[in-house]
Amino acid sequence: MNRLTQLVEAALFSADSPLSLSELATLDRDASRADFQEALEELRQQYHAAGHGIELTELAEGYQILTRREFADAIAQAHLVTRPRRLSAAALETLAIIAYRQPVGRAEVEEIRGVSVEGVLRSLQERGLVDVVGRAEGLGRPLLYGTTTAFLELLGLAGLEHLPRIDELSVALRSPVEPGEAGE
Amino acid sequence: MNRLTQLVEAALFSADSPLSLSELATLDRDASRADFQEALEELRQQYHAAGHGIELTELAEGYQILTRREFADAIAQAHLVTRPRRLSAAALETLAIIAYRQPVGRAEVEEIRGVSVEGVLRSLQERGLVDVVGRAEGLGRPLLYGTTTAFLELLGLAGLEHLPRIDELSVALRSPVEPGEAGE
Amino acid sequence: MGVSTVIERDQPFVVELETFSGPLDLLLHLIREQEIDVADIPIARIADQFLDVIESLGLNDAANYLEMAAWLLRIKIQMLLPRPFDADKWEDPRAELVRRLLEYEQVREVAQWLEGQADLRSGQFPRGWMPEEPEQEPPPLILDLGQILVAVERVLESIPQPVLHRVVPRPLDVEGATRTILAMLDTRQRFDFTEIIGPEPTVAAVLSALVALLELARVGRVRFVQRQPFGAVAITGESTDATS
Repeated sequence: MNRLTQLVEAALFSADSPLSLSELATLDRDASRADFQEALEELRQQYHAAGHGIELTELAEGYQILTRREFADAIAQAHLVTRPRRLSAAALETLAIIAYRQPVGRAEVEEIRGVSVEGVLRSLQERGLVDVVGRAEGLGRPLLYGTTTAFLELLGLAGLEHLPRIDELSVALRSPVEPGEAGE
Repeated sequence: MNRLTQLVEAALFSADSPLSLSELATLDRDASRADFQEALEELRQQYHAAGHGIELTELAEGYQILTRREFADAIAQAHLVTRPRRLSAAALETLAIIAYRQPVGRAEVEEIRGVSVEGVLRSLQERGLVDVVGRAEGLGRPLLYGTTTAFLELLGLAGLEHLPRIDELSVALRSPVEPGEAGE
Repeated sequence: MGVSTVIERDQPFVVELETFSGPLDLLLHLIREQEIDVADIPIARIADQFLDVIESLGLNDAANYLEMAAWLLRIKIQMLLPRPFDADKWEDPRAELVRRLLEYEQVREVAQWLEGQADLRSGQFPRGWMPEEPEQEPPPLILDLGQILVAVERVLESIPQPVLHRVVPRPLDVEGATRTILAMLDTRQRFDFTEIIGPEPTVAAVLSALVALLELARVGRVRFVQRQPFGAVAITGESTDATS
């Protein structure tokens, strides 16, 4: 492994959340983005080729080293780490709507789910999975919500574009971006 | 790397403290202490031979994977640890309440936010945004909090009186001091 | 068609309802349970079944369910109305319900996908031990006034009804009542209790005034004068030479 790869590995080890390419770039001003991409690739292959228990993962618009899935049970059973608690159905549905409709106001989420989402929304905010991203025009200028990078981290997604496309779902309906299309 | 070595690596990586040999032993009941020692040795050599940025270290309390010392400076100098942080939604809300209600006790903040704010309050204090400004009269003489000059500086405000008056917002902050107003 | 289970009256629906995340979820459950085509819902039957469930529901979360029940009943009635001769002009009253159910199904599908992803991800652990950050300047903080204001509004949004509807006895404003009485004493020798509390007083105002009066009488600042049994009680200042 060359020095840049070692440095990238050490940096990813020291960070408590995924590091983006531009954050990694501050490690060495003389190295180009391509150099960093090469280093990341070398690291990924090194872990893979030597058969490590950890792997390089691309998520939340950045890179992070994670343990391989197959060791999860053994590690959890030894009580070395606890798995995060699961989200409730209400939280998942609310997240689903926000993920696809963002930026979206509370009223729209409630209209789709048919229930008040005040409490759920607050707890999603507390967990850092959604946040206020702006305000709508119009009466009362309601707050608009969107998903955060913590949401991407929780799901292990590299970016929002990795959410399933609406037309891939088995129940096809109106596109979230253009509600005006509905029922045409 | 054999499976036990992978498992040891994943466990050492994900544990939040060094693991002793007997803690590692809970990972696999069928493996002997000698097996684990062998796995640790394989891991150490693997990191060394492939020239990784990390190494296996034996401390008094057990084993841990650490970044190699020679990269410490580069990582510290990179903007990884100094990347600007945003306050969480919870911290912002707590800060907002303190800004507008100061001097204010923790109990009142918690009553408004509906959750415990102990941790949030501590981190706001550590960041120098709020501080203890006095004690209330009454039972237990609870600590009262207020915002600091650092808070004003961050916002570019000359003084607290330059905070926008709440009635300029679309909703007026209900004063808790005049309970007669409620429920009318 | 498996017309079974959940819909029988003697079943503990309340327990079951805990497992539904809302009225649409419950409705979809009834529909799936009976393998009904979403596009052609036998609305009368489904509405009745839905009502049965609501009937045995605790009132906690019922508002949203009741709203749905009312809607179902309205559709049921609309379906009973005679249709116009021109069939093309007839708009199926169920259309909006179907649209919302389909939309909700889509949400559920995505929610399930998200759950699966989160499960997969939770099988991978990040590094558990984090080195202490080197001693140096704390990281710069991003904070602006806009964020504070948005947070204020979020706080305001989060405290609406619970505060307004909380049944808390209003604290008595004895000090305020005392000030009022003393101010009145400054200008007048004698006045009625009703003058202190004004027209249409609240219970808290009456009690506050009463406590204030008793306290003032105790320290000798006022006296009470009652001319006849059950007559109006007049309040006079201590300096006045009055009967008691």
